[in-house]
Amino acid sequence: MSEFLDMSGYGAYVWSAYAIAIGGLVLNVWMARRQQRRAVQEARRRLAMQEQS
Amino acid sequence: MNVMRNSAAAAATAILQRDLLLAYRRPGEWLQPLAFFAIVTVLFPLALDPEAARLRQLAPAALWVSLLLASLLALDFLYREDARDGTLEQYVLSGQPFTALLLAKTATHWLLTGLPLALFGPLAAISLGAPPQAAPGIFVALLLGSVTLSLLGSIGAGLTLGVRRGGALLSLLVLPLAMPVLVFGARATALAIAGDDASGALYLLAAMGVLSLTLAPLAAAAAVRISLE
Amino acid sequence: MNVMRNSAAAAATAILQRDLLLAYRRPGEWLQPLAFFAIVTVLFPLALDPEAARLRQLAPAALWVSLLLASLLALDFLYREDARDGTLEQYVLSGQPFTALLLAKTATHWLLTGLPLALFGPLAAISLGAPPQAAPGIFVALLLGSVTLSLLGSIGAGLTLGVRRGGALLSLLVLPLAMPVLVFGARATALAIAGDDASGALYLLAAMGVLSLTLAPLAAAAAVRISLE
Amino acid sequence: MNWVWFHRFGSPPYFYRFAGRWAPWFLGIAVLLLLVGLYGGLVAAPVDYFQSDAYRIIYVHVPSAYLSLMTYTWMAIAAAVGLIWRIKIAHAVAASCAPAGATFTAVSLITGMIWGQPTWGTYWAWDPRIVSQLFVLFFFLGYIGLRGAIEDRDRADRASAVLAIVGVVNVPIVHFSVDWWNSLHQAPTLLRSDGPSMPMSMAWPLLVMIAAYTFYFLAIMLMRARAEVMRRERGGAWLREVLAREAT
Amino acid sequence: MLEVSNLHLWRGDRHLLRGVNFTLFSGQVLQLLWPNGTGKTTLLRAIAGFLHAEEGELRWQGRRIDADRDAFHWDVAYLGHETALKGDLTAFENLRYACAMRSPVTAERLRVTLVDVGLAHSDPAQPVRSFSAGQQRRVALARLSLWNAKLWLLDEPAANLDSAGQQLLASLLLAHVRRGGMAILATHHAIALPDADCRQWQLPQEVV
Amino acid sequence: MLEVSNLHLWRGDRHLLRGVNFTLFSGQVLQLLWPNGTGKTTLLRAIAGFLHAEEGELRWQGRRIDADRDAFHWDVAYLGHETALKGDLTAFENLRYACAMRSPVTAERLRVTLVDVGLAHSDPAQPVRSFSAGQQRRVALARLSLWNAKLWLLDEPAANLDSAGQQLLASLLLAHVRRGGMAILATHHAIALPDADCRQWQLPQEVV
Ligand code: HEM
Ligand SMILES: Nc1ncnc2c1ncn2[C@@H]1O[C@H](COP(=O)(O)OP(=O)(O)OP(=O)(O)O)[C@@H](O)[C@H]1O
Ligand SMILES: Nc1ncnc2c1ncn2[C@@H]1O[C@H](COP(=O)(O)OP(=O)(O)OP(=O)(O)O)[C@@H](O)[C@H]1O
Ligand SMILES: [Mg+2]
Ligand SMILES: [Mg+2]
Repeated sequence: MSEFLDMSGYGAYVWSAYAIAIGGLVLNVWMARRQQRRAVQEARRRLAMQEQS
Repeated sequence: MNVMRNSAAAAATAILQRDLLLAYRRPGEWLQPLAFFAIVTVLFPLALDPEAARLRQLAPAALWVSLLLASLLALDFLYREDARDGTLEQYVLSGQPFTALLLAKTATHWLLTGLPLALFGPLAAISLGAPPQAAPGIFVALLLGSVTLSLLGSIGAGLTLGVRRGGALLSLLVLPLAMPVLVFGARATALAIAGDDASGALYLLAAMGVLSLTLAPLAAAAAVRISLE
Repeated sequence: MNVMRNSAAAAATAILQRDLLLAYRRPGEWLQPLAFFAIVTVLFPLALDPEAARLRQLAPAALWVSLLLASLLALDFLYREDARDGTLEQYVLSGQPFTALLLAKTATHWLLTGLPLALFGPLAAISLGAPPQAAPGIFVALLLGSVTLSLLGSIGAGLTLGVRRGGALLSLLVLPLAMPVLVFGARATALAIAGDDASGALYLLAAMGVLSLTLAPLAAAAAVRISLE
Repeated sequence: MNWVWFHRFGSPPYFYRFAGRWAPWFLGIAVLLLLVGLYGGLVAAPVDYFQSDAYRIIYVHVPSAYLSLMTYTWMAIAAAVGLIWRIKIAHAVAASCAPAGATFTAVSLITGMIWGQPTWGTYWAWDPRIVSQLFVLFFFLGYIGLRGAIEDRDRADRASAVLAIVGVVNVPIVHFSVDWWNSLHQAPTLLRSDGPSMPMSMAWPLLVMIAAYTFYFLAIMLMRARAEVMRRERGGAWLREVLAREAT
Repeated sequence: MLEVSNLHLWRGDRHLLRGVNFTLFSGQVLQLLWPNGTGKTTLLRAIAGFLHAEEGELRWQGRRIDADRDAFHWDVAYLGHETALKGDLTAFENLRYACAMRSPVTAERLRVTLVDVGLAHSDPAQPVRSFSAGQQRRVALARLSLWNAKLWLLDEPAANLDSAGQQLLASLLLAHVRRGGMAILATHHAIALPDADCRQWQLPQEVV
Repeated sequence: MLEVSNLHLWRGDRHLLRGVNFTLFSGQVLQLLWPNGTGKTTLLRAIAGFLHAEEGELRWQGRRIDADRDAFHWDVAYLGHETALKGDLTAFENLRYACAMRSPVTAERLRVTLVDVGLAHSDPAQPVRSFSAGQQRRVALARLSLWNAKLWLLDEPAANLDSAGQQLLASLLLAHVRRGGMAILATHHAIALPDADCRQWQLPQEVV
């Protein structure tokens, strides 16, 4: 296992690259969901405003 | 009400003339890029130890970077004033092809920025240690490169028109497009300074100029039209 | 109608706050200097063959040229918008000391231009091959130099406001005033990169900063006042 | 030619429902493929003779690099469709490509930098491929910035569409930069006319990873486009209906 | 003939105009007297083609205006809150370049027109920037009358004009209408146009 | 009390105003109804201190205004052709910063004033840039009424205002006068101010 983590001495490079890649993937999912939530909120506000006027 | 209609060429010429007249009345605006260019080329030798050989190697980079920055500096004004005082709307309503009218404005920009810089550039290069024989090559390279930069810039200026103080955005948008011009322009200049044959790079610059001359005005016109909405 | 009157400091703070809020609403504005830094540092290596040693020698000139350009670009906007929409007249009529109010505007300009540049400058220098130990020296040099450039710029901006024909040309006279700042700034940076003691040049920069801090606001206020006539 | 599907996609309610239905599936497929690809890349693939284990970075670097260019292309196509036919959905799709594209580009840059240290001995070099990829990042940021800077949504859509179309010239520049300028960077090993020059045992995890990234991109794009479509809707019965359902 | 049918216009998230309908024939004037912020400027700009209307239709001489915009624009003159004058040019130069964009006009005619709008006595070399607000408006009116457009779209044309200037505006409008032109004005003080076919529209909800 | 005596003003080479004389007392309003280009804006700007008068004298509360400009300016509010609003800020923010330059005002008072000038229904986050011309004028009027200045100098204050807006302006002026304020307006449509001490000045040559 530690040999696997070591990656013949390149562990730091390989794992940081993978971490950044996976991090990027997760970040995008999170941002997309947040955007959806915001769009819903915004749409609610807009409808409320229209009903008001 | 059947009146003669002026041709698109006449309308574009009128805009060109008017803008040149305005520039003549307000010299500060177009002198600024020139002054900036001059300062940069003076600054380089000052900021470095003046060793002729090294300076000469830096000359292409210094020239092209300051050319790009100087035209960016002037681009911000390209359509802005016309947009503010409502003239741009009148262009649209003139019933003349919008692309032609905007091309006239880009031509003014080039006449006031690109051309003087191309004329002044060889001088600056020589002051940076380039041999006088390199002057024609440098001149042609700057001439061709500045045409492309003005045209590319006109797209960016059109896109950032609706944006208050779009300067940063403008440079962010134009820069990636301008990269090939810069690379080949600097290469042509370096070759000219070294006394080698620069015609390959110059042909490439000319090709980029022609390409942007055919496509950029369309994109610029579309961008400006959108900004008027 | 006896109402409490806000102090000059409160009024100046309000202007500062408002301008920062405006900048926040228009992020293009404060991103501009950073964009220029990025551009210049990216462009220089592109225009040259990438040889680290030569790049490092270029770093001082590249940094200071882009600092100057960023200040110039922002300079143009310093009072122009306020002049156009009549806010400048309201400053005069507020009964508050005009110099203090204009100084607040110059401070905003510096906060949005000089400070970010001073913060990012060392990073740019390192990407051009400067050693990380040079960072503090570069930072201080940029910080001091940018204060002076902002203050000098405020005079130029005041002068360009004038509608009269000479006004714009006068601003070109301010540009050369910036030369000493650039020269000593670049020297300080070069020394810092070489690992030498840069304190002499830094003291000079500081002295120029103090001098312009005492004189420039007065000159700028006078210039702006004249433009309102 | 049957244009019905075209118009159906042009209708916000249909698109909203379609995207809502398919995005989770695409995301699921992407995760599965990703797990397979990661296993293949990190465990199954043999050690490279020259680069030892450092080469395994390829399994994240190359998919993100490809996808960054692919995203850009799709964005430009969607923008062109939106600009020419004034289809709002197309603009929504274009807008949804940019953030994902920017992340792909940033990841490819960073992983490339990390990979550069063991192979070229430096994190950063002023190399045409690297710089042109950096400009792609600038372009994505510029696109997002332009969108943010224009308040009116319709105008922002159309202005950024022009930008996306103009900027598409970057894609060939990045792709061919290795051939046009002599570069430090790897010449094509996978995408070349005479087939991949890589042993199959190393190539299959890469292909799986590229597939995973593609599905992932589709999922993100649909999720975002859904929100963008809702933002563009000014009222109307279906929006009310959708909002009522979202509450639960 | 200008036909506006079922035009809906939005500003941001506000549904400002909900179905505007009217037809304007040759020789007619329509005055919009709506209150502040109800969409006069928006409507004029939409007709001029600066705003895209998602719903509704605009027809000029029976054809949709987006079918041939350049032909429509050649028939239209728009005068907005901004005068579209260059402050660094003289009144004469402003007119000359503005006309060069459309149709050829002799220098003599330009000079006569400047006299007609009451700018005879000013220094011919004076840049427009130093004109008073009303004088600038008059230059813009001179340009309008030189353009020979069939449809005038005027947004608060009487702003800054003194009473003589308002009479001048009225007489320009009358002459325009007599030649078969048509005009839509947004204004807060109705302009009296005796003997002209002139409708006043008080509120956007009204039907004209 | 404002005393203007024998004021001569030049623009470029033109001797525009040849000896203006008048005195304005607390509670008085002076309406300048001069024709276009005769120097209304010039006069107002000279009184505000933007223009230097080579001949003549301006006195405020008995003292020459150049003796203590800052004190005089504290008493003056000027509203010109430009509204001095920042397009990127909301109406509320515009008022807040404009007041911070003079005297402290509570947020509540700002909100009430905005309602008073008829801007209650707009979206509070809407930037002033997207306001209609008349709405922008109303924000400027709100600011004027918050400043507590004794002397109002208004250059065409009724521009862009609909009839409700013009009534609003009149009522603001009346309230100002009742508090002992004074005002000089340049306008082309005289504003009716019943029960106020209001003079109308038709031509610059006239003596008021
Ligand atoms: C910051 C540094 C780097 C950047 C910005 C970068 C960028 C890119 C891009 C944009 C592509 C896709 C090109 C295309 O689709 O045509 C790519 C592909 C690739 N990169 Fe990099 N790269 C970097 C460093 C590296 C390093 C250090 C290596 C390994 C020595 C490497 C190996 C590869 C390989 C093998 C491919 C696939 C080529 C193909 O099959 O077409 N890259 N890179
Ligand atoms: N982005 C936006 N969001 C919300 N409302 C907006 C937006 N842009 C404009 N508006 C509103 O749309 C209306 C624009 O009206 P318009 O300028 O056409 O009015 P107008 O009739 O010309 O008024 P005026 O008489 O004041 O000139 C205003 O009420 C304005 O507040
Ligand atoms: N530099 C100059 N040279 C000559 N005349 C000038 C110059 N600057 C201004 N003027 C003239 O001075 C006058 C300025 O008048 P001002 O702006 O005060 O008029 P106004 O009464 O406010 O008119 P309006 O009703 O049009 O606003 C104008 O007639 C203008 O042409
Ligand atoms: Mg309006
Ligand atoms: Mg006036």
